Amino acid sequence: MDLDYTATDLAFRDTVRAFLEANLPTDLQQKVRMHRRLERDDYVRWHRICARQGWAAPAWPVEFGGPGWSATERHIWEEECARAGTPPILPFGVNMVAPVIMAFGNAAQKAYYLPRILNCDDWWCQGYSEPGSGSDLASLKTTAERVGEHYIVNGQKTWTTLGQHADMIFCLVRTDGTVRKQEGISFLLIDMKTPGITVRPIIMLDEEHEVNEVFFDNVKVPVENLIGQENKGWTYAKYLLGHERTGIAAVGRSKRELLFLKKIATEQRKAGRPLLQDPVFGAKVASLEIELIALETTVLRVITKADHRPGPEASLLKIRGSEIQQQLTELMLEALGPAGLPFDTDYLEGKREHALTGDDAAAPLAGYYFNFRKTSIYGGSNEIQKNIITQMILGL
Amino acid sequence: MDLDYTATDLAFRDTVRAFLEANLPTDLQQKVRMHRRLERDDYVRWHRICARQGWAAPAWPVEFGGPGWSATERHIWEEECARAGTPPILPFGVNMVAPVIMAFGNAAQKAYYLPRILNCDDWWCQGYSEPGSGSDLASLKTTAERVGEHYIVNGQKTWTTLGQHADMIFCLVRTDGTVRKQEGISFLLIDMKTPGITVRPIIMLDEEHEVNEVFFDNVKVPVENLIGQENKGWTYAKYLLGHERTGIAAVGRSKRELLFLKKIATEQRKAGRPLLQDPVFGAKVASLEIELIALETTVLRVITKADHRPGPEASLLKIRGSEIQQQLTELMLEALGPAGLPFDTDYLEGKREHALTGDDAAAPLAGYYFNFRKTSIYGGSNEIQKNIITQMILGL
Amino acid sequence: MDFQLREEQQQFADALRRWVAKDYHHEARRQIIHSASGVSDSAWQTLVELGMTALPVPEAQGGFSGGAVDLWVVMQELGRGLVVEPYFATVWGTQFLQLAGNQAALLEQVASGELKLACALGEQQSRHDLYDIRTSAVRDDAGYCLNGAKSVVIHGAQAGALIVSARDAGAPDGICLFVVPATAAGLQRRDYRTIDGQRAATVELCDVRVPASALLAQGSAAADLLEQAADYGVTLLCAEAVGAMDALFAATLDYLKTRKQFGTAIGSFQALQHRMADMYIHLEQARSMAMLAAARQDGGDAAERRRAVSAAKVRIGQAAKFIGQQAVQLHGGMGVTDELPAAHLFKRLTMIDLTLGDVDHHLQRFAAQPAFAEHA
Amino acid sequence: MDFQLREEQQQFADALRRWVAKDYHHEARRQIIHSASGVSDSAWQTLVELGMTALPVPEAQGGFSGGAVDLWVVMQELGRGLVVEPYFATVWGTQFLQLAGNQAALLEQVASGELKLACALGEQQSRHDLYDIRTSAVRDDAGYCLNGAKSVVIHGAQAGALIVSARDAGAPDGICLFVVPATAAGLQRRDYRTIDGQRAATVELCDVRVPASALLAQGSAAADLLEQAADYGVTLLCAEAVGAMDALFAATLDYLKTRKQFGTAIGSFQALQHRMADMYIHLEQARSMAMLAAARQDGGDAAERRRAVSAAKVRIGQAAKFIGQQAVQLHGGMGVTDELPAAHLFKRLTMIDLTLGDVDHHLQRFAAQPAFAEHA
Repeated sequence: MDLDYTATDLAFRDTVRAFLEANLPTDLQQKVRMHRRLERDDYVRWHRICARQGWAAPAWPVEFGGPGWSATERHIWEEECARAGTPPILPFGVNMVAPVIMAFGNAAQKAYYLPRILNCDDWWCQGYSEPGSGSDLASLKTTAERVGEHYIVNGQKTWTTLGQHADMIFCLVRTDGTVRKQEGISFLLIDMKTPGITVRPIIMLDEEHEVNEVFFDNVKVPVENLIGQENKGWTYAKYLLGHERTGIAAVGRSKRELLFLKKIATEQRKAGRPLLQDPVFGAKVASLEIELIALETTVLRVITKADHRPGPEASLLKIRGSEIQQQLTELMLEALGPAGLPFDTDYLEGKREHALTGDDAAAPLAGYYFNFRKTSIYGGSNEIQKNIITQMILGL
Repeated sequence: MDLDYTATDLAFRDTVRAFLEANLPTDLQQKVRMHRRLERDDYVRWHRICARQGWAAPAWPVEFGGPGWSATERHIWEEECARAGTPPILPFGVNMVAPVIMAFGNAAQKAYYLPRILNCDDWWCQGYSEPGSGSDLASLKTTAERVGEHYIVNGQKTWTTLGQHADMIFCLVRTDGTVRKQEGISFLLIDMKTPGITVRPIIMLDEEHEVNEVFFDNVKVPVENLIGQENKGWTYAKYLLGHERTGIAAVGRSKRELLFLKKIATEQRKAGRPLLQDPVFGAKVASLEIELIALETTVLRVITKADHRPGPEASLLKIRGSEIQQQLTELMLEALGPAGLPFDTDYLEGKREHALTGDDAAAPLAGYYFNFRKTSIYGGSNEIQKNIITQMILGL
Repeated sequence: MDFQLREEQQQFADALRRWVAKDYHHEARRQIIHSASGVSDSAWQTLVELGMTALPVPEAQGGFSGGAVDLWVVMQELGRGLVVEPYFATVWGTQFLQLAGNQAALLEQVASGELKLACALGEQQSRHDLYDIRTSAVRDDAGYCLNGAKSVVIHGAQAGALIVSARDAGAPDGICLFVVPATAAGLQRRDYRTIDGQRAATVELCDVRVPASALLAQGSAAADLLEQAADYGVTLLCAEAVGAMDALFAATLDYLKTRKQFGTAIGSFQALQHRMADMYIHLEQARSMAMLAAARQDGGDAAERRRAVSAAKVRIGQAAKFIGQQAVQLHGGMGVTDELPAAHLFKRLTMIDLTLGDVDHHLQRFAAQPAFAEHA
Repeated sequence: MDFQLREEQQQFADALRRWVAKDYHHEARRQIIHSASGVSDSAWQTLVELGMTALPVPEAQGGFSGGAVDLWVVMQELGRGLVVEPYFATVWGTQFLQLAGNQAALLEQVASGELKLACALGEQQSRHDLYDIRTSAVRDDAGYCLNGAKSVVIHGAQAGALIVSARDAGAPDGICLFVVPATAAGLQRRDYRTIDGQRAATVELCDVRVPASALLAQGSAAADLLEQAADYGVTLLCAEAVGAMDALFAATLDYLKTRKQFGTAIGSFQALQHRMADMYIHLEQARSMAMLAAARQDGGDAAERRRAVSAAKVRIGQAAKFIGQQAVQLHGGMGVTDELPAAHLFKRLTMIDLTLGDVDHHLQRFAAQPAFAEHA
């Protein structure tokens, strides 16, 4: 048992740090660190900076343009990006549709889509969930009927993250309604500019426009946009779920946010001293920090296993990772006290340089708390994750 | 809304207090307050003191020897007994078998048993649970076969509290194995001296002999010991469950134990001052005290309802009441720190006047903590109580 | 002992509930909170007509002399309906005026609905400590001169007069309380939305001159008044929170019964059922504690009042967090959108915890009361 | 980075596990804890033969120079098997001797199994504060004279020599650490059972005279030594706790799969399944933290060690409480009897939290480290 990074790992970390220091634009970094809202261009700019370096898709095989990093190196990269405060590289292209295309797409699909994903030429979004299918994804109802060289798609997707910016959507659609629900599903790529597609915003409880409903009204999709075989889409979707998901723990970001929480709690005062030194508040922060250290160690245990295959441990990481993120936002808001009430959307959206109350750090935090309630719901709710642990690990 | 006791209530409380002050033997009070183990005689002594006053069965109708108190007066009585630190009046006779005899027994049974219960001439115990039937009580297997003027009882009961002292046991037995499980059960009174009965101790995790297994091997029980009709026993058992159970919240005892916890936490020191003044420990005690105040208020809401009928709210009182009791023991042990480790059974059983370590107050507390894990298990586990809330209150 | 409402209390409650259902439903409320003023004059007029502004005012000033329990009933309904009008701020301010005495003229205006009040107590640095005051009051021949800034003054910009706390520059240990007209020269307000759909303001006082008659109390009397009025304010918030929790609980229960997943109502899953049972227990315990706090307002025992009020704020804060977070979780994706009342109830409940002392603040205050140290 | 055990570490573990299964099962253990001595000479002999007493001792003194991770492996198995022999006390005492230096003779006796040690640090008033010492040491020509009383000395009566902390009467701020033979005149021990089946003793020192060579350290060196050795002891306890939690988790899972109620295995009830999933998460998080603490023992960075050790004790204490309480609850009535290993594992886990600093103590220590105050 040796729980230190090797010298090679440390050298790699230095390289990454140097890259980030030289290349992460200060305005983006400030937006991320200060919890302001990111725009389309912010994401694209950072993605392309990474792409120029060959680092936009750390998990991709070298043949498709990946950097050929080990699991530990990928972990270090994620950690360092989070530590610096980079915008995220959105997963929909790089980590979600791309692995499916690599594994099940044909040569033409690989040649066309993968380089475009790598360079963020297309903005992808995900068309899985539907209004009636939350945790029960396979019950989806959007249909694709084959008519000549096209599928005619009808139905509705929902919770489509940042779909308002998207060029492409990958969808699970029902191509056979006569068989068991998992067996009639296909995996389809759809150009968002196709006639018949309507995107309608869903406003979140912090009034951010982050997700959408996407309606399909007789949308014509060329058959060459089918991935793999018709009616095998559920297999492809499940393949993705078995993919590397240790990043879901979001340890790096939580470490940065912990330091931010401490900053807030150092500035706020209670009984004449920094709130962080209040025994009760301090104990809560300390307990959370310890949980985070434990989670980081658990992540490292998972990724350094010699025979590492992503497995149901990801459910543990998802549950605790999301809870830690939520508790961080909760303690930030608690630290603020009444200063958490003002809601300054103009500042958050960049229409005003400073918050109306003069407290830029405080302004986004209530919204951040409310918004982050989603983390225990999306990506398979924490209840679903417990079902997975129950079945796959405990054998109950 | 008026949340104060009336003048009449207060006068009643004074009467009760005066009675307790004059009649509660100091040695019993000390045993109770100091968490030492009670013996058979301790229970009987106190029961008879109350019986002499006519107060041994507060909930009984006047015709059977009850004092004719209102729900509020009964509550005050329980409160004051708990506050003073009386031994409990065991429920098995007074509150469990007696109401069933009153409601479903024949004249002879009432005339014979009820006065004996009131005066504690018989020590009763309960024969419901069996090794295979925990929360699923109706699945019981002990049989009673009618042969002439007797039932021949065979089988095993378990978790029989203080059965080692008992003169009588009331049992649910299976008299018809061919029908739905709830429909073949009868309610039988059995003399513990009948040949064929064996009582075997179950030692609890604090090494106290508190419960027993009771084995029945061809035990002959006269048919006049059947309560009500054959095969209607489940109805009688359920009748009891619908009976007054607000006492289950144990608010009075918990209030006394809270004061004891504060005593311990005042004596123990941390960083040079009483542990109770430590902000973190103090916050835990304060939070628990608040929960207890809220529970007390909830109990009063339930018992003062004009149309008060005991209902599924009892499940709330059971859950929070048991949790509060457990948390009190948990904080007592936490307050002690390492002083919680020594285990001095001789002192607990009264074989030694003082604890080996010199700390009489500390000696029983680890055992008390361990023992009280039972409160969320017995009397319908807290999980079963949540099922009841789910079904009866929430309609899910 | 009696936990039932009197008949006329039940009548207020019913009238308010009918009004909310008809005129203050989710869509109507959305329009109000996104309007320029953030409040509704017609809603206020209705509250006046229903007698709600007269309720807390003594009969001598044209009111109904309603006690804390009466106001508790009203606030519970406003909480249930998520009403964002400046009612809490006004009633709370009324309590300051009543406790101070000699404020008949203003009280009459409150009763008639002409005057709204707000309490400008907190400052940038004070967090939950209402005694952490830097605003200064300097006495001169004409009265007092006030300087300082008050932050997150609930409905500060909607009020016609403000209760202002200040530190007496001549006696730095001494607190003064003033009632200051919103139109006073040198008083500036910056109005903004709060995330729960209410309004608050930053109030700046720059050489604001008030006559000696504006002084409500000073020294230890002011400190006592401030504490007692704050306790009253907490009680109102607790009642509002119970109403909001009631509504959120009911909405979630309804969702569990109707939302289907895996071919069955999600309310049939035991893990969710038990969560809902836990929410029920929180709700009932919070309700008990809120009732007790209200009942302890009108009696004379300050020690009992302090304990009950802080206990209530703690217990309600705990319940509101659990019920709020779990209600959102059980609603799934819909719970995190702006579309359902559930999310708005959750937001309001969260902000109530941050107002007038959070769980930790009141836990500490509870533990600091002399009764807490009593032991066997 | 590598979390795997080395092959020989796995071999220790396997050997211990086989021994426990064969000779230290539930019934055998019951007899030992209810015996007059409360320990088993033959069990100790087996530990000696397996090399366990030699493991922590440097090679120069006939040992195997085992590091914290090696001992972690051993303690985990002893925790799984609920072994009540004075092994922890001896290994912990060994660490004091090693850190002090110049204790070759005693270390040799430890390695060979002849000498058992115990650490007499806590006192009646000290609770978790190891620096709260009233036992006094007075220097004289022959050495030192010790007076005082030590309480809850784990396996104090089974030890041949005791590590004793005292306050230097000549320099009241200064701590001294001594190694004192159990046979020293004036040293009296009162042996008793602890509720988790171990033994502990009250140790009274009445004019106990020791030579100057018995002094292990004094002043700030003694304070540092005490802290470092205590951290080592905590790490051992954490390993033991992880072993015990592993066993308790497995027993509970097994019970859920076999116990039937309402015609089905109780493990099919979702509320219980999710509880078990929560226990699994606690267990894995605790395991991670315990590993990290062990790994931070042998390195040189004291600040990192302090943080990791206190974090581990906190996380393990939290996990042990949750897993222990829930395991008992899920076992139903059987869980509260003396008959199943589950109850004994729960008791041991509870007592580990009370030993060498509980959750709150270590949470506070963690928060007092300079790194905690660093922020963005």
